[in-house]
Amino acid sequence: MEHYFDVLSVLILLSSFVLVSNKRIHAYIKTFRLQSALIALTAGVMGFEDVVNDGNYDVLVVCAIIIALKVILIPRLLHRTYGNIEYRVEKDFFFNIPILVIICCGLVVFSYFSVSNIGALSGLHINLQVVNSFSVVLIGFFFMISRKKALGQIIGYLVIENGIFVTAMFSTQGMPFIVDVGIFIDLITAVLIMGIMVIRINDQFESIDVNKLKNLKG
Amino acid sequence: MNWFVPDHLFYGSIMIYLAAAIAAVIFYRRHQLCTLFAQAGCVLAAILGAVFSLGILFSESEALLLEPFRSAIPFLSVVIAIDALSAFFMLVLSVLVCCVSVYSIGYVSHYHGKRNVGAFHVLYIAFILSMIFVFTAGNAVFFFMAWELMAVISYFLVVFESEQEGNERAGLIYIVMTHIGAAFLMIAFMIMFSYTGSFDIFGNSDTIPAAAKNLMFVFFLIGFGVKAGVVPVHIWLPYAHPAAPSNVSALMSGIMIKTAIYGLVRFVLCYLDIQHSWWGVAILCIGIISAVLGVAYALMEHNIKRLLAFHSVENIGIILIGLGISFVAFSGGRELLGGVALAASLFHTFNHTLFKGGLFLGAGSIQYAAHTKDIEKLGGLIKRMPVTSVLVLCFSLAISAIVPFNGFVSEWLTYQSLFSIIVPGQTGLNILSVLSIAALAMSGALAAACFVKLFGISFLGKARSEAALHAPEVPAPMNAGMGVLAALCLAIGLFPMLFLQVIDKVVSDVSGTSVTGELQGGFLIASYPVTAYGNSITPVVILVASAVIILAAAAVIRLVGGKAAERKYGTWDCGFEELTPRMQYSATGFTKPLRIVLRILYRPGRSLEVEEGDSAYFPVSRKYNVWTEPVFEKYVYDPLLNAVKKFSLRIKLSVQTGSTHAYLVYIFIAVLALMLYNRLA
Amino acid sequence: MGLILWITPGIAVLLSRIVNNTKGLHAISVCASFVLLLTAGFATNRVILYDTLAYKLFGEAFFIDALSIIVLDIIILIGFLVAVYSVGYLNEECRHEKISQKKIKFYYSMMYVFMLSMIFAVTVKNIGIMWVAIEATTLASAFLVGFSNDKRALEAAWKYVIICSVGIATALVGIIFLHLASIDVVSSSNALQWDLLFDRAENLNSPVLRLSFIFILIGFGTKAGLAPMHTWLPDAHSQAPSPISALLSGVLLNSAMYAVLRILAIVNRNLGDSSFTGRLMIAFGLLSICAAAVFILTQRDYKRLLAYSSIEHMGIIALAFGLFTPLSIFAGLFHMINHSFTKSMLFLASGNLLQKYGTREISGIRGLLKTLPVSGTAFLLGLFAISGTPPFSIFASEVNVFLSLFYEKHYVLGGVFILLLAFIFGGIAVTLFRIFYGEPARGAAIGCGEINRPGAAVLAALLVIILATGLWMPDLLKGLITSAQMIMIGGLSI
Amino acid sequence: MISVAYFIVQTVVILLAAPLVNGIIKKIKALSQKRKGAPVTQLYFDLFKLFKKGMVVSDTASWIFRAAPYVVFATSLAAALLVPVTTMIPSQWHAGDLILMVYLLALGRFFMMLAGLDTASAFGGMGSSREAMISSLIEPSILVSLITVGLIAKSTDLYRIMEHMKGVDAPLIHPVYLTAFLALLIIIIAETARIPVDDPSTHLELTMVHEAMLLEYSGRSLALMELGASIKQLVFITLAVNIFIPNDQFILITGAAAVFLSLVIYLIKVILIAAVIAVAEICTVKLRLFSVPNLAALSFILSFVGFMQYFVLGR
Repeated sequence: MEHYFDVLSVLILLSSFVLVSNKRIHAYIKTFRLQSALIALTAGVMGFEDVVNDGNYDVLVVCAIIIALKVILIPRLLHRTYGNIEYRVEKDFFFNIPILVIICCGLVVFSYFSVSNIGALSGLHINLQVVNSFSVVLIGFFFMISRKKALGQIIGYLVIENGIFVTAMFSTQGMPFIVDVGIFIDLITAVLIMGIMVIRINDQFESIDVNKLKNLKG
Repeated sequence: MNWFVPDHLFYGSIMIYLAAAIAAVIFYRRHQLCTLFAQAGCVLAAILGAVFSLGILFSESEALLLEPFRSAIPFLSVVIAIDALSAFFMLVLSVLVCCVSVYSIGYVSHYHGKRNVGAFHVLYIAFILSMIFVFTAGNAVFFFMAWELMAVISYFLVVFESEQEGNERAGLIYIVMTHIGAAFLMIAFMIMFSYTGSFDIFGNSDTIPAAAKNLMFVFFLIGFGVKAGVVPVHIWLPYAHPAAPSNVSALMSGIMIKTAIYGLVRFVLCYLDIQHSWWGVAILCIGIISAVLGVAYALMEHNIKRLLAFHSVENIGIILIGLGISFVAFSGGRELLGGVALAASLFHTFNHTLFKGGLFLGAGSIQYAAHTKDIEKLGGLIKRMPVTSVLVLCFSLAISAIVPFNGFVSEWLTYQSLFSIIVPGQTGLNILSVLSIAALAMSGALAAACFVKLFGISFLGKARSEAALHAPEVPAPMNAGMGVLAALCLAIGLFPMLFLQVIDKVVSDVSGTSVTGELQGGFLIASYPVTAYGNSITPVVILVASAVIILAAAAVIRLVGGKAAERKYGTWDCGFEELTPRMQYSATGFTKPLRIVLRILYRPGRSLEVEEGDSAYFPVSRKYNVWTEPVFEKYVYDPLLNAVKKFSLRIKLSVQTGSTHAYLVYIFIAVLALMLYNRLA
Repeated sequence: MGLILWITPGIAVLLSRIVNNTKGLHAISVCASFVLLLTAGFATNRVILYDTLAYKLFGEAFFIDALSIIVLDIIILIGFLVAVYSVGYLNEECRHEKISQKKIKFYYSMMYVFMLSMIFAVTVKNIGIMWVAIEATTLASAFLVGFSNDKRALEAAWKYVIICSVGIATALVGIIFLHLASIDVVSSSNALQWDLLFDRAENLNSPVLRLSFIFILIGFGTKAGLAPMHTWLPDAHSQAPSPISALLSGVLLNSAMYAVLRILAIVNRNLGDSSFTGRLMIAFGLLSICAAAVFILTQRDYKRLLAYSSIEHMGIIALAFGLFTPLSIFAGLFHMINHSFTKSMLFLASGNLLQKYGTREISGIRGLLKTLPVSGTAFLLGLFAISGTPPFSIFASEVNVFLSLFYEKHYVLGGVFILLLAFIFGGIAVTLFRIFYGEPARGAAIGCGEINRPGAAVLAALLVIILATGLWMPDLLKGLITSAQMIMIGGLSI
Repeated sequence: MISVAYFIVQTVVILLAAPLVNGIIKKIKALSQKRKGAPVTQLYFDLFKLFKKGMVVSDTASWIFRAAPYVVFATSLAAALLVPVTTMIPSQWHAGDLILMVYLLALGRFFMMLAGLDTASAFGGMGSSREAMISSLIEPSILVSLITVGLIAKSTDLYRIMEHMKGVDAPLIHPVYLTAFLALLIIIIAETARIPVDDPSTHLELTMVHEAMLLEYSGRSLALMELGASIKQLVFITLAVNIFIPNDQFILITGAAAVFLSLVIYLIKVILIAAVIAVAEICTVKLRLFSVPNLAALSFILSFVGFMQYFVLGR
């Protein structure tokens, strides 16, 4: 059962690498959907295992919520927001792609370096999974910094949330149920609010390039 | 003296002050009544305060400890402790407040109907109360609170007439500098707390190690130096004092600066008790520089109150010279000389309060009558304001330390202490002492020149402006207030021994050695000579001798020359037509020789704008302007402030750039840095 | 009885959605906050008597002890004052046709969602749920920051949401590691319960705990406005409507700092001494004060200046708690209370200023004491108070912070700290003191006299509170703060 | 009893000797210019004439203008009383010491400067302003030189200094006393408006300082002013003479005759110094006003070097 999780954690890490190397906003959303599906799968496997061992359905319910929210609802919402923003192809990021990927690798090495010596995680497999999922968080963070578009920043935020959820799943077999539910509620409201704001920004600033938002200086 | 119950008197005077403040609030609408009640209350309370402090001084009782209010906030309790030193400064304060309040009854009338008189009186009384608590605070935190309160209230008084340009900026410089000075005091108090675990000013400081004591001394010196207005940090003084209303600037210049002297004596001499002689030498050097530079800059000023403010810097310099000598003597174990020097500096503190307070009140009377502070527009006031001119003459003589007045006696004592500290062998100190003798002499002469300019240009000769020509004599209470001060100056000048008894009580309480033995003079025979180390002066005898000479000369002349035939005629005008006021010497002209002699100090600049007429030889108008550079501001403070502002602007725009990416990068770096730290630590 | 704290804001939100006329909306808001005030009073004396207040419902989620009651009381008291102030403020905005009646409805509903989330954050035992509540405060106040709907407000709102959400996400990582550290000590059913964690703090896994503290400090530090993560604070607080920025500055920062305190107590108890956490907190605190000192000197917008002074005071609180001695915690809590009152008074006064002069630029304002007598004096005295001049309460708490620093023999740190505070006073004086004097620039356009009557009353009340707590501290308050300090670390402060 | 005698002898000697000094100086200058010159007692005749003449007072003048002459005369004479003329009779008054004497003269100068300004004429103002400059530059060197001598004698009382100086044989050999003496000479020239600093005889407005302040005076007040100025000159000369060349070593007998003998020796020494001053006036021309500070600096350096000799180098 453990090597299932190793494979899944590596796949999730790879999906975040794919995300970083995307150019278009459509591609972001698709990769995000893929990553969420993988996470749902892990949750499903873990939930199934819990049901078999001690019969509580919490994790399965959480897996269902993930599927509903992150795989179906949020990507459609992002598509709709992106839909009514007029389409202008712009270079969306600061550096070119090879440099971005190299930096992400650097981040993975760094997270391994700083997290690996923690005693509790010394069990090899948990350690590996936690390092992978933690580096997804760092990559999500870096993705947010490197993207110029507002939507890119929303996707970055969502990837950070994904990374955090996966770290929780791998290290502690999931947070208490109420907390998970609360996190998801927060997540969906956050995305809703950011969506509305992106639309408003588009009306006021005629573009969703975050560099235009610079007149509050000093 | 069993009727003398100290704490009733103390609480009594505080209560009367508060009553006066409440009266000012009640009669908020009717300005006449409000002024009368408030100031009368202050006079009464001041008299009570004076009686109280004299009682404490002469009752040989241990320090009076009162604790009216203990607050639950840790270490924040109101402790009032009055020993001889606090009583002396309370006496000085009460005398000045009494005279200034009598003066204010007349002076504040020019605010009636125009400004918020009620608020003025409340602030005035709060200012006095905060100073009383500074002198009587027993616990360092309460001292600091009273200190800051005094600064804030005097800031409000300085900006009271904020519509005059320059007052606002003056208030700003004042409050910022005093606040930063107070920060140094706070650090010193905290070091005191960290070693002794208590804030009690009367506690012993043996547990504090030597290095901490040196550090505390430096912080005390900076903190109290800023408030005293010693040279490097004096720039707020010539702005703040002229901006305040005259009766308030009399209080500020008269007594607020002395809180710094009280602080130095209390914390450095009594609490830390002098460890090294370099403490005294440092104060001596600051005193010399302040004395000379203070009077040098005063010479070039033509605004009366700025001139007087610079003179406060000079007199603080003289007080610090006395204090420096006493610290050096105490650290060298020469108790007697230390006592005499301390007596000299305290005596000069009291004298300066009297004549500087009087001079500022005089400046207030001139402004009240001639509505201007600029000497160049005055002239011939002696004919319109005879009484004020006599009083201002007395104060001018007193401040230039000239014989019959009190300024001379305290400067004479400072000379004697300087004289007796010079012993063959200590080369460095000898040179410093001779330089301070030279500095004292020069500042005395320059002060005399400066006050000849002030009195001569504004009171004598012809009136240079319409306002000066029709200046009415000021109302009676104003002259009464100044009169009392002038009388005190003369009395102390002629009978110094009377007052030295009081100071001796303070010195013996502070330094443990009685100085009267050395200063010789019975209590009753007030006219007994003041002798220090065998040299003695008896001002009374000199005055009597010169009076006898004058009478004899007049009699002989009367005998030889017959009746004095006097003919009134115009001043010698070389045959031209009538002399106009513009032909007189102006204040700028009067100080021109000294400006050229000391030009490296003033770096004078001049400009001549000529408005061309139809031909080059007949210009329509010439405008000649001469100015001296405020050296300290131009080369020290302004560059510093601009550098700080440029730095802050650059940092602000580089950190708060407005781009969300930059902000996210900061957080990202913070996360990575801390993870690295955790991994390595 | 305590649950009323949760129910009343909810009802207020619902009612404000239904009622349509402005008078009704104002009435609802004031009554709701008054009810909250009463329940807070009840809760406080329950805590003083039995030092915790918990209920069995919702799996004992509801929990108040001495530490949380202090922050709760601040939230509710200032919430009440802001509600009273908003009445006058919104009427004035309506008179200027800046906002329509619908906007007032939106304003009140959002405000009470914001209040609900803050109360929720403070009255909950489970740290996970506390995180959810704090994230909810960000989302609730996002639209309040963007309320005036112009370009600058929208930009401020966007930055506020993005940076705070990212910050809070890092805090979530911290909480996950905290959960990981306590995985074998606390059963998974009641994981992340604060009191259980605190009791069994010794045998938690300390390397994981240190890692979790780092993330929590950065996460909640962003929300509390500590130095490198403070960048959203000046924009959000200056663009938000003044009553909201009073709430944001006075109260929200405290609840974020409250979360840090909770976990700081656990970590320090686990690690034995406070050197690890102390060094970090003091570093962040000092960095915030330096940043504020540098930025204040050349500010051109007075609300941004007040926001920077909030960063400075949060730095002081972080420094006080970083020291983690009984005296320093007492000082930190006392400073938190004083700062909330003084800062909210300043922001409310700046609200009146903004409405009267219509501009945020300092250069555009002259003769404030003449045009707005009450809020002018409140603003001036507030500025003196915020920079720590004696008669006011901030001075009392700052003295205690100095004491704790010097008592631990940190001379250089204490000296630099005192000089920085004096430098900040200089900065405030140089930039802001010119607005009080002289004649108003556009003479006739700005009439004299207070526009917002209830606002002026609120300002006067706050001024009295600040002055009173400066000299005299009621024993009730002292008892409360000492018991809160005893929770975090044993031993008497004095 | 002694003190009353001292008071009378001192006043009489001072009043008689003071005008004499001016006469002598003028006589020597005239002889050097190969002309007969006015008789030595010319100043006595002038004073006597002026006392009888009426006064012309400007209408802008106030009471200060009338009081100044008496104050100047009284302060000069009072200062003269403090200075030991006949070293034989010690004064028991403890009335004052050298610092009091210097500040008494300062009082006189203060009133003279005010009188200059009182008549609203440009000359008076110019005189006062220049007097202010010269006096404030010269004051430090007066005090430093006198206090250095006082320090060696361990007292600032002029009589005690006199007692001490008697013990020192040929003081002008020692560097300390020599420098102090030279500094005092320069002070005499500067304080009493002699040629290099200020020309007493001319009324040319560019040059006069002391005369400018007296310009408006006439009749008895002018007489008093002149007398006061000459007494001040005698005070400084007596200081220079009696401190640095005490005349008591030669007198062996005591009693009234001794006093008379010491007075005669004192007059001889005064004439000697007057001659020195006259020679100085003959040889030098009036300095430009703004090179007077160099002279004052020279005098201060001399007194400072003198102090350094004794107190720092320990000679």
